[in-house]
Amino acid sequence: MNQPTDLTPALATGTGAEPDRAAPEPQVLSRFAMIGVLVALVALATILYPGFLSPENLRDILLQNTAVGIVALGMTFVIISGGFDLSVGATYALGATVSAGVTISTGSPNVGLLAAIGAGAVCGVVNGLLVARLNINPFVATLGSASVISGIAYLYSNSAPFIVSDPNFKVLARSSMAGIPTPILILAVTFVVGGVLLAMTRYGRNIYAIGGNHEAAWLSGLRVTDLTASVYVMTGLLAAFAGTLDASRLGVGQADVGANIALDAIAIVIVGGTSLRGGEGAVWRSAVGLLIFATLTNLFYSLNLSQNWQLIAKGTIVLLAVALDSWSRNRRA
Amino acid sequence: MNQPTDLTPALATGTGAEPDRAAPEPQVLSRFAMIGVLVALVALATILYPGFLSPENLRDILLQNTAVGIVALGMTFVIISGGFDLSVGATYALGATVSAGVTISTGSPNVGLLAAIGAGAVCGVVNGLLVARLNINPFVATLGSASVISGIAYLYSNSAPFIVSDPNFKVLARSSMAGIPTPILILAVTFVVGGVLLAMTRYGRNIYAIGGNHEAAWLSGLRVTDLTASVYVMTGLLAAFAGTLDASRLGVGQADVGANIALDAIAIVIVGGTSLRGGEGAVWRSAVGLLIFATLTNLFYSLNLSQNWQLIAKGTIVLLAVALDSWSRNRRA
Amino acid sequence: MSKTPAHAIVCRGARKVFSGAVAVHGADLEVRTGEVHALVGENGAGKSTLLGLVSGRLAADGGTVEVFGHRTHGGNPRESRERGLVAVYQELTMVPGLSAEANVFLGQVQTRRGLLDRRRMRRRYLELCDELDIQIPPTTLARDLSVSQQQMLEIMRGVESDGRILVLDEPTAALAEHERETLYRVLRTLTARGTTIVFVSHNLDEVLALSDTITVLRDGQVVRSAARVEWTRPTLIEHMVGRTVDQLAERGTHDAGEEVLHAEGVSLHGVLHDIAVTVRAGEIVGLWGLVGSGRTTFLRSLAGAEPSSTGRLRLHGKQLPWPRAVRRAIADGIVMVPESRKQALVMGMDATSNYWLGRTTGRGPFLDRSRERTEAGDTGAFFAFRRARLGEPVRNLSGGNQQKVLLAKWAGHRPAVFLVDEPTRGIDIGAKAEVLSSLVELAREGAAVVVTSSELEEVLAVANRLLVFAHGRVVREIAADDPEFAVDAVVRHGFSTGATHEPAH
Amino acid sequence: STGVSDSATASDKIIDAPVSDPADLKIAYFSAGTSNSYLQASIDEAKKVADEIGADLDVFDGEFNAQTQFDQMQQALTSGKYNAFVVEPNDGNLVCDILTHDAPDEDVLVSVFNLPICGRATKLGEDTYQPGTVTYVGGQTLDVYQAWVQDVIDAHPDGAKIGLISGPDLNANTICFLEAAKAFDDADGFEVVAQQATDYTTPKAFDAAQTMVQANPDMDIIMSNFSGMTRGVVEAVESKDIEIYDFGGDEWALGQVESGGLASSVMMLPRQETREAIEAVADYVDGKDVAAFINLTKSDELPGTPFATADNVGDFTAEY
Ligand SMILES: Nc1ncnc2c1ncn2[C@@H]1O[C@H](COP(=O)(O)OP(=O)(O)OP(=O)(O)O)[C@@H](O)[C@H]1O
Ligand SMILES: Nc1ncnc2c1ncn2[C@@H]1O[C@H](COP(=O)(O)OP(=O)(O)OP(=O)(O)O)[C@@H](O)[C@H]1O
Ligand SMILES: [Mg+2]
Ligand SMILES: [Mg+2]
Repeated sequence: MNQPTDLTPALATGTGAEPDRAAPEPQVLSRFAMIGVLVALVALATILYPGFLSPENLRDILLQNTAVGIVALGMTFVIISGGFDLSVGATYALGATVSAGVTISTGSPNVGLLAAIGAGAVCGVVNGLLVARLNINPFVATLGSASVISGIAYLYSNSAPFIVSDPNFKVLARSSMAGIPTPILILAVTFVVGGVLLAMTRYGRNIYAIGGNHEAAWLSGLRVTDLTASVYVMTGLLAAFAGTLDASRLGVGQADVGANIALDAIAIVIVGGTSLRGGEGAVWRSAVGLLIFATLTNLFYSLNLSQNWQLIAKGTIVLLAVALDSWSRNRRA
Repeated sequence: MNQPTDLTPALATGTGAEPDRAAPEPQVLSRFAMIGVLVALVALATILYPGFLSPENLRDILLQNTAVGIVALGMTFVIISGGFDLSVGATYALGATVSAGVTISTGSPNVGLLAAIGAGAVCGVVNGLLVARLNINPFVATLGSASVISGIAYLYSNSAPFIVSDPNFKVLARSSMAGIPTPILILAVTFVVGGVLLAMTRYGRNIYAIGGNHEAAWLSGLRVTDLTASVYVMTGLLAAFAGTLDASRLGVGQADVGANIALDAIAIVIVGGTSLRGGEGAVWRSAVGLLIFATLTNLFYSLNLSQNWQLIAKGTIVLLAVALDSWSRNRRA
Repeated sequence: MSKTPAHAIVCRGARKVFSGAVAVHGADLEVRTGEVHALVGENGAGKSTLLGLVSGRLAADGGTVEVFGHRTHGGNPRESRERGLVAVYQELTMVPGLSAEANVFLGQVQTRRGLLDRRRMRRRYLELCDELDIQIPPTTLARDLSVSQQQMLEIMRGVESDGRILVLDEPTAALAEHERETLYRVLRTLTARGTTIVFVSHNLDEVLALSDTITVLRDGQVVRSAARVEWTRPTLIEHMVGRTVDQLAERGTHDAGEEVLHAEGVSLHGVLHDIAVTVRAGEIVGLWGLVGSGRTTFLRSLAGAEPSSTGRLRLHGKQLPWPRAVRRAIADGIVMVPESRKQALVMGMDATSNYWLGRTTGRGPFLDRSRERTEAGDTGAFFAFRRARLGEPVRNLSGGNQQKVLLAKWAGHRPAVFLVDEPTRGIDIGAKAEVLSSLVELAREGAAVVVTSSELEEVLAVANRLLVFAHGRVVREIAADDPEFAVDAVVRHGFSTGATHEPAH
Repeated sequence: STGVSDSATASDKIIDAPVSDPADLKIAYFSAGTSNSYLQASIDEAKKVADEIGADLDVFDGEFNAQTQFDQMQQALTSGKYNAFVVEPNDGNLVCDILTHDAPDEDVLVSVFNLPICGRATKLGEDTYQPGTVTYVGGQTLDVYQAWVQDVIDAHPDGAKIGLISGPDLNANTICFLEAAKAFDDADGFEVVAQQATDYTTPKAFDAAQTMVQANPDMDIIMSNFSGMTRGVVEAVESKDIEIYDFGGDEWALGQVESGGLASSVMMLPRQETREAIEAVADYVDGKDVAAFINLTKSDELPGTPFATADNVGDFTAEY
């Protein structure tokens, strides 16, 4: 049975004969369907609201979505790792509250920022322990921790807003570098760093592996517990930082913010095309999802759409977009 | 080829040596861990609030949780089938709005009830189409449809409450049969019917199969599309019915109710021990989960706990309960 | 302790209990450094469990495991990996959403300055492909690969990790002749480099051909461990099953009846090209071909599982519309046993429920459990499946027993046309004979059977006719009485490009 | 327009006082929530007043959820522990029935403040009072919103382009606010160019205001229905020449009025309204006459007007 030499060319011819098996077009279509949706939306927005593409409006759009974008970045990691984090809203609120509260009590916005990030890290560690070590379903684990974190934020702030008068507190969100507002720079940098981390490093590859097949990852010797925990810690950090940014932007930190931020972030990640099953997705997809949502919200506000029509339009557009995405994927298969 | 008889005894000896292969103890512990949690909670509640076990209080607990219980029943089916339904809150609100609105405009609570259930069925069919036919991820599909349904409820009610003065409208929720309030009877009957359907019929087995291994179910010749769609329709019906019940209890139907009902129902199902991965779980588990939540809420109200402590206590108890559950499961493996 | 201890692996009194069921009790295993060590035994004998204890996938409930003299505690694959032990498992451990290349480098990526070194990995991947004689495009997603392609990737991963001990659980079960040969070659190269190899296989020929030492397990205990020279095929079988099995199976002697299935023009864009097949009642038609030659896809098309396939179908002489749904095909009396257990069983369900899935005892909507159990047990017994295990979740069954559940489930339909894809994958020699004989028995009862197997001998043993596939075409049809109906000739046809021979237009 | 059918099914007689000494009152105090400083101030005052009259008082946290509040009322009735309800409804309609039927049946007195119940949110003056209850204490009824809008109209003889930022649809304050804002349609030179509902939080209001301003560069005025939102509006508007009208009158808002950040703020009096609502029950038990509607905008705490502007801000004291 020594014919392997025969086989190689034979198979090679076979592949050569059907190079169009994985014809690129439909794949491209499906991979980039959401970019198409985004472009279409932007076109629509420009028609309906001529000021849409003005630099000021674009700046506002990005500024308003910096926080949810940063949270969505963390959520991208969590979801690709096969998890779920419902506690980001509470951590965001805790970050906002702690940064403002500590700034008031210590007089230093930097200490406030550090305290907030520290609080976010603690939240993340707790989630990581619950999910990775105690093996609690991430949905329930983070629903439970969200409740506790939110309660702590209310307790800490005594259910009142911390209004910060120190102008330095606003520097983080209100300053610019090279003409670009700092938060937008931060958003861009975190997305680039996150994208590189996920797509181009060993750590990123391992995250895909634990999300795609937890057992396979474990069997190939990955430290699945630590890896799993790490994404929750990162997400906690990012959520608290997002809260700090928003507190700095508004000059107020209070515990009742962020109610929708978890669902919004998850929706952004998934509309971008990352699968909730884990093991698939990308940071650029979340960026596209973020821009789709940001465009929609801005359009609605600019057009003065009433709440009910906003709800209907937003739902319909999301459904159309994902239906198109799913259709183009199925066409490929 | 008549060797099976030879083989059988050879193998049978192997078994004979270990008749106790499925030793019951650890399994029982894990299967019924949540019942233990419930019993402990009830004991705690009785100590902290002596009136807890009074018939009136028990009646109140059940009445207050009838709606979320009915929604959680539908959610049990959805989750076991491997899906997810975030739109139940909106459907619940639509049911409440339509039943009250139609009762006012036609003068007949029965027509109102039918209209609400019809609306719920339509919502369910839409979700079913999105998930089963268009293959959209159920999380995004129902997040999108929730938005649309909610918008429709606002539109229909013109963003105002429908206050029903017709006393017949309240019969559904306020009457009793054999001394037991009708809603409690309804809750019991739906759970028993749902439990039988899931555990003892072919339909139920098929639901487990599509949730446990979609492809295997399809290869076995099941109508996976129809089956998947059917659970969403059922859930839509149940959610709208729950809305009707609550509208009848309160005498008002309005579009802004039900914001937390989806997450609450999912939490109830999962705390009961049904897996979010699909293919596993049971109706009785959701009943236990419901009672755990109901006990907690009732206890908090009775103790006048302030919201921040409620949040912390609720989160902690949920986490402890699921950690115990997870621990007892791992011990078995 | 010297640099290379004499023993690579030493197990003493290893014991593993699963929820009360003892899978391995008191097994002693000694693997000398540098040898090729085979583990054999019936389905459920505890081979995978024992390997799991050695590789650290499982934690022992008793006894000790040493790797190169270091006591391991189990329950953590990292531990033994750090000692140089690398395992390739029986259950496929692919990450479906990652590319073939990424799967090979799972847990062992190469980096440069903190970033993935894609160029180096690509180069290494292509080298491995060359070495193992595999053609899998590096960017194809694992989920789009066939079971055997995934198995090859898994072996590539094992080779790439360059362990001092390589543990392989049924590495060849999903492979066809040709890839097996390649694998044997690679294993020999590795041994030459001093790698210790432990493997499990149900293929006794390869066990006898490759090993230095053979250990036989039965009911969780080591029956005998001895050097290769002390074993012969019959003694191996006798130790494994406690009786002798002299022949795989006998071809049916009954006459073929009416034509049952006639399909022609079966095509699926890019995969299948105009295939025709005719099967008569009582006949067994074998399909053989190399990996990726399209056998599975052909069977799936017939069974309605490839909705975009096209073709013409005649059943019992009646022209029927081409089945575009599995349920349509089932209603017509065509059923298929899929090639992958993971694909076709609901792992969390018990065997009885799996058996009845998609079918009814016909008494209203309610389940009739006792009747279900009885009938599932009867059909299961036909495939030598023990009744006592009907109530257990399929997940807990050993690989071979899962396969039996699968066969029983589909045979239970009492189909007119029985399409069987890899029926003997991962089942022991005793059960293999049972399964093949039951296929002959099904045919004798009047079914038209189409069977594929990567093990050509098995197909040749039971088939009345053989279709040889290459590149999605049937390149040859050989009857059992044809002189070409033999391993050499068939394999030669299998290697044809599909163009030189006349396709079966 | 509210879809409210006639709600006059409740008995409209107040029940007889269940006790004769205010010190025997066992009060269930239903707060809309606990998680903002407005409500914290109310609760603090409630406990103080209860101490003063020697009554028992338990606080129920409605968690901003009308059904939660309903369930709490039901449970309070079941427990039989209380003989008076002092209620700050989350939704006046959902709790209408239980307050006008079930509570009287159990001999429980009901005093309502902040939001009218039983679909009376859009009624004027005395009509916000629901017969059968002891009293209604309010400072943010439709009349107040109408006066607020009129105040804006009066201050801008040349007209103005206006943006509105409200809480969620269906919230009684939103309904009143938008109802009152209809007056701009009839006023010469006034136009509502943008209008956005939010969830009452600062970030949402910020986003809405920023986009509004961006899309309508010629906007002159933003009216914001809650100080918590106004904080976001102020930040969003930044240095642009836009007048901001606030509703809330908390410490921060008065500070902003003083420094010119806000054009005006409508005073809300959480402490006063709570005190009046509890004292009304005590008075009723004492056999004193109780006004059906206690209008907070006429309160002695205010210098004759609820509108704090740069000119008169010194006369106001924030209650939270
Ligand atoms: N996770 C588990 N839970 C319960 N029982 C198990 C589990 N894994 C294996 N078993 C049982 O342990 C016994 C040994 O199984 P094992 O998989 O080691 O057999 P095997 O020799 O590898 O068989 P095969 O040749 O069929 O792969 C079987 O009876 C099996 O059912
Ligand atoms: N639906 C499909 N679309 C595209 N390619 C497919 C599809 N189904 C199978 N293939 C590819 O077609 C080829 C034929 O695969 P098939 O599984 O039918 O071969 P096989 O003869 O059964 O081989 P194996 O030994 O791998 O089981 C493989 O390369 C497979 O990846
Ligand atoms: Mg095995
Ligand atoms: Mg195949």
